[in-house]
Amino acid sequence: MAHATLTHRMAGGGAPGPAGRTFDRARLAQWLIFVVTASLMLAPALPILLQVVIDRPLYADDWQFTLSNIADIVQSRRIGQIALTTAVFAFFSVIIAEVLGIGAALLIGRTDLPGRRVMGDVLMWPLYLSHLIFALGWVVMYGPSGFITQSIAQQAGGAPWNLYSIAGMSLVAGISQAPLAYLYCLYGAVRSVDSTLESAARTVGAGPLQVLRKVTLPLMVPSIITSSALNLVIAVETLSIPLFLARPARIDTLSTFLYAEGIAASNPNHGLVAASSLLLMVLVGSALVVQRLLLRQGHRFETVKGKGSRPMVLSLGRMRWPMAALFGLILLVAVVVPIAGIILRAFTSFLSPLVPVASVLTWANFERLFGNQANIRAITNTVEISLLSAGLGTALAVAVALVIQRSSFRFTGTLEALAYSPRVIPGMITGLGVFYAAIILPPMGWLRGNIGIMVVAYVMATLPLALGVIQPAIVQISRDLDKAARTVGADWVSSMRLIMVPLLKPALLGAFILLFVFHLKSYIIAIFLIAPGLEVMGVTMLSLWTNGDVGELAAFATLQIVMIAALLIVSRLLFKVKIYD
Amino acid sequence: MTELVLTNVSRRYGAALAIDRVSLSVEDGEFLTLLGPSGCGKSTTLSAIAGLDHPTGGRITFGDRVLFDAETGAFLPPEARGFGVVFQSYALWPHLSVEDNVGMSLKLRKVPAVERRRRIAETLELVELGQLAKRYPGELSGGQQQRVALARAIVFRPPLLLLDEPLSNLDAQLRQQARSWLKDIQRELGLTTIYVTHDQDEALAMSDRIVVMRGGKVVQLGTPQQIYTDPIHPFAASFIGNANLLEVTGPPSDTSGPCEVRLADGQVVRARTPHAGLPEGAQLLAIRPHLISCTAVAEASEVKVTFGPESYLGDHFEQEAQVAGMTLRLSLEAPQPRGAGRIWIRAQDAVVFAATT
Amino acid sequence: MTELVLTNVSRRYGAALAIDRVSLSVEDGEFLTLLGPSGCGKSTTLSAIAGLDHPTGGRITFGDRVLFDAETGAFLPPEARGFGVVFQSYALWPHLSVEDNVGMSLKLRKVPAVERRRRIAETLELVELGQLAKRYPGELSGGQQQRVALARAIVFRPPLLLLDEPLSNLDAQLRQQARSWLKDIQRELGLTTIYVTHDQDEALAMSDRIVVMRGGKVVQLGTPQQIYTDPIHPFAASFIGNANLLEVTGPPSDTSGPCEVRLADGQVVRARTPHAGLPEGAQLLAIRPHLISCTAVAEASEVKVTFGPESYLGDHFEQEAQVAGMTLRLSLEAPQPRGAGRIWIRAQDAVVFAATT
Amino acid sequence: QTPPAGYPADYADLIAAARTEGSLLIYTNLSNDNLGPVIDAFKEVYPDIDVQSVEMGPSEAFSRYAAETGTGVASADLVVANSIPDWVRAVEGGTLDPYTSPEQANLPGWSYPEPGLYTFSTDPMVTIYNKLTVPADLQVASMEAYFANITAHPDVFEGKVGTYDGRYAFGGSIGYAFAAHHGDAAWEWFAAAGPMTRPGGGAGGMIERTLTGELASSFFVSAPVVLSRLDPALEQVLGWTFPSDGTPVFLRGMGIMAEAQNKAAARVFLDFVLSEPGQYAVAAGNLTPYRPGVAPEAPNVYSLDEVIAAIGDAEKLIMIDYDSDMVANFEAFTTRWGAAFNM
Ligand SMILES: Nc1ncnc2c1ncn2[C@@H]1O[C@H](COP(=O)(O)OP(=O)(O)OP(=O)(O)O)[C@@H](O)[C@H]1O
Ligand SMILES: Nc1ncnc2c1ncn2[C@@H]1O[C@H](COP(=O)(O)OP(=O)(O)OP(=O)(O)O)[C@@H](O)[C@H]1O
Ligand SMILES: [Fe+3]
Ligand SMILES: [Mg+2]
Ligand SMILES: [Mg+2]
Repeated sequence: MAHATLTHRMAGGGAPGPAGRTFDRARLAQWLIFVVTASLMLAPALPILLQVVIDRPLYADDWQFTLSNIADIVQSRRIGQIALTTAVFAFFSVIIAEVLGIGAALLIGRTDLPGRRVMGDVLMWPLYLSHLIFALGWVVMYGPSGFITQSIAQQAGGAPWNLYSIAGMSLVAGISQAPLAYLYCLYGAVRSVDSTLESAARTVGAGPLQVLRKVTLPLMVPSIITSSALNLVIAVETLSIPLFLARPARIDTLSTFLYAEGIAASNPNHGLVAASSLLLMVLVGSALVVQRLLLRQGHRFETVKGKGSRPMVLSLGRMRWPMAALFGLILLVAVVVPIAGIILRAFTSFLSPLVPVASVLTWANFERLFGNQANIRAITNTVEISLLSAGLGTALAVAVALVIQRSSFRFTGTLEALAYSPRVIPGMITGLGVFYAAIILPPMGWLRGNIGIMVVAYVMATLPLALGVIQPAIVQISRDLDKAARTVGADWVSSMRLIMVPLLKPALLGAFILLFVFHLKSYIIAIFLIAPGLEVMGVTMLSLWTNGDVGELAAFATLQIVMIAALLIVSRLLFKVKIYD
Repeated sequence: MTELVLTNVSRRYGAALAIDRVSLSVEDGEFLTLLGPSGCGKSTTLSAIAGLDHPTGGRITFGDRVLFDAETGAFLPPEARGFGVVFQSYALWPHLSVEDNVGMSLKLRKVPAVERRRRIAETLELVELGQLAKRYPGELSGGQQQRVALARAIVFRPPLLLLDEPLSNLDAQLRQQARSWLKDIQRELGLTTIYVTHDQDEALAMSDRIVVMRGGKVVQLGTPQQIYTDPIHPFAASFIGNANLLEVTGPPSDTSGPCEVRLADGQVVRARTPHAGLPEGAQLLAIRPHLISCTAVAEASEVKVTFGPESYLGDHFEQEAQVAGMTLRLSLEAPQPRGAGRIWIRAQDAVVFAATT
Repeated sequence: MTELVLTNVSRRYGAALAIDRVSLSVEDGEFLTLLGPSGCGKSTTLSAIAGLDHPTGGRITFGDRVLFDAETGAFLPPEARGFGVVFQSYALWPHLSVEDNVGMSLKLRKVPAVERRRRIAETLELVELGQLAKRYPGELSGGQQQRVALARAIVFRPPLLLLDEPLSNLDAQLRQQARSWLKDIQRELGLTTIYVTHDQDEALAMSDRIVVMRGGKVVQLGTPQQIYTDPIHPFAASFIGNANLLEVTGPPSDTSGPCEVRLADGQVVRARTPHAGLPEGAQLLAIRPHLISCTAVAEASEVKVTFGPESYLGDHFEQEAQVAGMTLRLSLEAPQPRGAGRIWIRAQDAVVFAATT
Repeated sequence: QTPPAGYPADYADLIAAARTEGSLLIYTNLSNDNLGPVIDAFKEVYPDIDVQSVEMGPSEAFSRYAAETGTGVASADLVVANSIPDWVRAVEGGTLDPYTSPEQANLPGWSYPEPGLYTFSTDPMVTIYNKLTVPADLQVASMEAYFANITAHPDVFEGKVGTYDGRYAFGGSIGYAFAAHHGDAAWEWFAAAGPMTRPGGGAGGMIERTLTGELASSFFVSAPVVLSRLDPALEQVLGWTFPSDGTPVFLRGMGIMAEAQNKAAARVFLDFVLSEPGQYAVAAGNLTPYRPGVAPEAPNVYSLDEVIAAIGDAEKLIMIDYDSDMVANFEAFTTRWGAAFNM
């Protein structure tokens, strides 16, 4: 009977959609997102460009245009040397990171290596921790006065290695960036490549190792190129690793040079700083252009997923245990020992092979840490800033991603380019740019002196990171789902709000936690932005290092390690969110 | 009455035309099917009607409302058109229960909760899913999901229902059931429906009229019978009913009607042409496999062929035969011995088209 | 001669059995098809033969080589078996050109470059792709990709060719062409072939023998004719040839042969049973739609039915008919008027099975 | 609140103004360990004034002040830092508020060399040893003997001696003053022992490296840092001594900034630091008070008087003060120093 009534009603004629709207909400929202993103991305870049071509600090009233900054850079032997050092360091660290990352991705993602799950988790730790902490761990254990170096030196009569060198620096940076290469290769290739491609190679006569070499590895090329480009940017921008490991050996990279000239010097040469930032951006930008060029023949790597493809696990056979032992040893030496070293150092008044550790155990480092109001402030500030900017960052990222992927907005290409532009801008320069912008752009002035300025910088700098989590999640959601919402009467804004955002919840949570961790550990961006009362953990730790307060620094680092570990565990247990999964 | 009219609608992707000056009109209460091979532009046409895609040329009107007009730049967004759409993938919202999926359109139209609940229940009853209102899409079978998708598309009483291969995800058995069930509901509600499929049986069985498409163009528009028995284009003949197409030569013909064509080896076949104005020279001869006889038939042209390999298909055999260097498919009760043989073709079963189209 | 023998091969996933004690043997040069609905274990069986999956029980031998034996733990990896495999997704390596895809197996076997080039060219010629040797898979159409996949699988002259639904990604027209083309090559090279499909026409047309599978078990194994005309299981009857299955009751029968069954409304149908040992009570009657007649036939059982809606399908109509509360599909030249009517079923066309299987 | 005894009568107005301002911002390279006790002591007397200190590099304090005042952001009221060239530049550039403290009369004249520039503390430089790797007889006090030992015992000292890098402002100032005190002898010592040393890093780093055994000894290490770290565990390994033939003493400058927002509070704070309780608080922060008559009792805390007593002779103090010659000749010095130390 229901049929009959319905039929009757239907005959009543078709109702058009919900009442027509007087203005186009969707266009308005899209333009808003575009404008916010554009100003966020351009506001810091423009002042830097301006600073390059003027003769004194932006905040001076009487600057004039000049090209001498650029000329100085071009002519300076020292900067040439520094740029070369930076390039060499970046190159080798990327090589090390990629070799380790690719190896780990293949071993963990494709073989029956015993304990691969645990090892995969351990491998991720350098990514969760900042370079500052990781470099500290290496210094404490393997530096010239490191516990292990000295243990060997006391026996052998000389230090077995010199961590304070370009090689040492590349090694530490390489290891700390290996997880990124690993992730890209694992998820971009090893896990997503149709495994029938490998099966096919087996059936035409390739053994397991030949399959890896001839099929799996070539298909990883795009992931390798992409992660190499990212790692290159990170190597160029990293500060703490060269600061801790190269400065003592009087080696400068662009980042330590910027730090020394822009921060530590008594009368910073802003023109030079801006010009060398520009140099840095050019270096990084050209790497990304090369990446683009390399990936042009994209279809040669695209694989269509067939139905019923099950990841095939390669058996290592008799090599299983020796490989596991080797891989485990590398992780132990490269990751576990440095982290353990920090924690050990935090609980001792000093760490020396000359005296038993038990005799120097102390709580003093933590007492000093918590005895200082500024440190407490740094912790609360950091948590506050991280929460706020992770929240805002996630919100902006999802808005941008939805406009890019799910709207008919005219400038999606431009928007995407803008949103990803921070990838080519090293963090220190983002900070510098926001600092300059706050000085000369009136609307940003009110951000000065409160955490707003850091939130702005963090949101900007980590937008690509959040997009990296959210965009793939959007791709997974069929376009038909939001189209369907449009056909039942939702406009663009409603269809995004009612359908896409709820479906993206897990990705949003993942992005939030990822951003939170990154903001928690970040220090480079904040260097130029901290102000009285605005301390953040990373920068405080950096100045503890400069003052030589290694014990207190280790205590601080331990605290940060514990915070991040707790966060990751809670998010995994409570929200079932595994970042990078 | 309200009537949907497409006039020269085109959609260009870069250099490629996905649809090329498609014109058609749909009457009130009609069941119109867009039929054609993959990539011929069926979904593009449907999206243009629904407002999910922005065509690059032409004009679409519905009753007296202009939905799209390339000249004036008018474009009504999908939510303002208010047509019901069923997607091939169903596109059910996985985070909403069945009733919330169905009720979304009413919520957006601010229908009061009581009325809303009543109409959801009524519609779910109609698609025989009353029991499953609280379930989530992930907990339903393919057939049930398809019903939810239909319920969602009709609950707000759209003046036009658009279906894009709604049955293609179902397996063969379920598909046949769903086909007649869907047709029943359409009849019962008198819904004007545009249906997209590449399955000729589906199109023949369900439609009031069929639009045969190919390469973005409309090839033929007519009732199932018209199209099956009187294809006006060799593609329509071969796509619907699997006609063999043979290259032949023949004299020009000013009117439609009987004619004679010559195979490359000189054999002559009596046939008919549906076209007035058949040009001289290269022509195409279309013959359906099951209309070819291997026993003598009165009034039929006799053709010498060489029988090739046959395939067993249960209730009949399919056999190939070579004639004048071309391959002919035959549908036979019993296979013929391989080698030289003869077939008979009746003039009314052999249709001649111009070769160049 | 070499012969592939599977003995009680099983594959367990946790608690579920993907295949359950599958036994079969393949003769030299034979074309054997695994046929069954989605998820019945066809691909699992094929993977077990190829060595791409490790079964959990049973034994597989090829000639005098043991490929797999659960008891001794023997397992030969796929590269040591050397069978050619064509995957449903084709699994062409996107980073290699067509000739490199095809030549990979020869390279791995260290065939000298000259010889290799010759054999690649020869094989590409065979699959009619000589022109496209330098292209990359991403630059080929689906049909061309499928040919490359075949070329890659046969270029190293494998003793056994395994194909997992190689045609299912092609559209209808291309599929028919590919079917006969594939069969030609198989015949020409005399390749022993195991073919997986869920398309009954494909299976009937191409196979020497068919293995009908369901739920991981072999339901029937025989030539196409045997399976079509003499199904020994109602599933085989309904899956191949679309038989109507009606619930009936009947007396027990010790031998195969003629029998009589009763519909729920009391009407009696004369039929036959292929099974010795039919139990009394609930039974299933299988009748193919096109074997039901609407005109009186000598020696046939007459059944009263109610004719329902018909669909036009070009060369025939499909009509539903209600009988004893069940729906019967009929395939007719012309539709019957709706309402009460009669049909005739010949005893040899009505097959009775035990109901519970 | 009543002004301390001996202050001018209108000082009560200054205190009142300071309390109205209610806050004070200090930029300093002192860590909280050092400055904290002073702030705490100040707050006991002036609980209404909220003192914030921000720790940064010594030069950064000045550059940040310049950038911030340049852009109109609130910046430091008071700077406490040990960077001679920056103070000289600040005096020349008029960055300092030329305040005259009522405490001046109680202080040695060298401690307020320029208008507005005062001294927070006077920190001696000491020599430290790793007692486990350096035999007792080589742990000498005199720098002359020290440098001789380095060349005589390469097995103990080669590549294992630390000090500040003389090419940077802080280490250079010490080296300059030391060389000025000892004359050419100093340059001979530098030339002989320099190539065997590993200069670089801060006091904390040198202590750390000496403790681990990377270094056997370091010279001219800031005493407050060494003394503040000493605990029984450390003392098993770490030995220290004032150089007996000349102990460099670094003046840690303090000044009120010209554009201070809380000038009154800054003045009250500055006066407090210079007062007797203020100087005891300096000692409590492990720095070295210099106001005559201040004699802290805590172990490992020295006043300047006590340092003099320890080395026995005021003449043996090498005061590193605001020597304009040094600023002028700094380039030449660092070049010579770099050559001597082979850097
Ligand atoms: N976004 C796009 N960019 C470029 N070409 C497109 C795009 N979408 C569709 N096309 C092309 O337009 C043509 C028509 O596509 P459409 O989806 O309408 O085909 P269809 O008839 O629905 O096919 P199917 O049966 O496979 O769904 C195809 O050739 C297709 O490749
Ligand atoms: N990795 C696996 N884990 C659990 N179950 C599996 C796995 N692989 C297959 N199965 C199950 O085993 C059964 C047989 O799968 P199989 O892929 O062999 O089916 P198929 O006959 O090839 O189906 P299709 O026609 O869809 O390809 C299915 O029920 C499937 O769900
Ligand atoms: Fe860093
Ligand atoms: Mg489509
Ligand atoms: Mg399968």
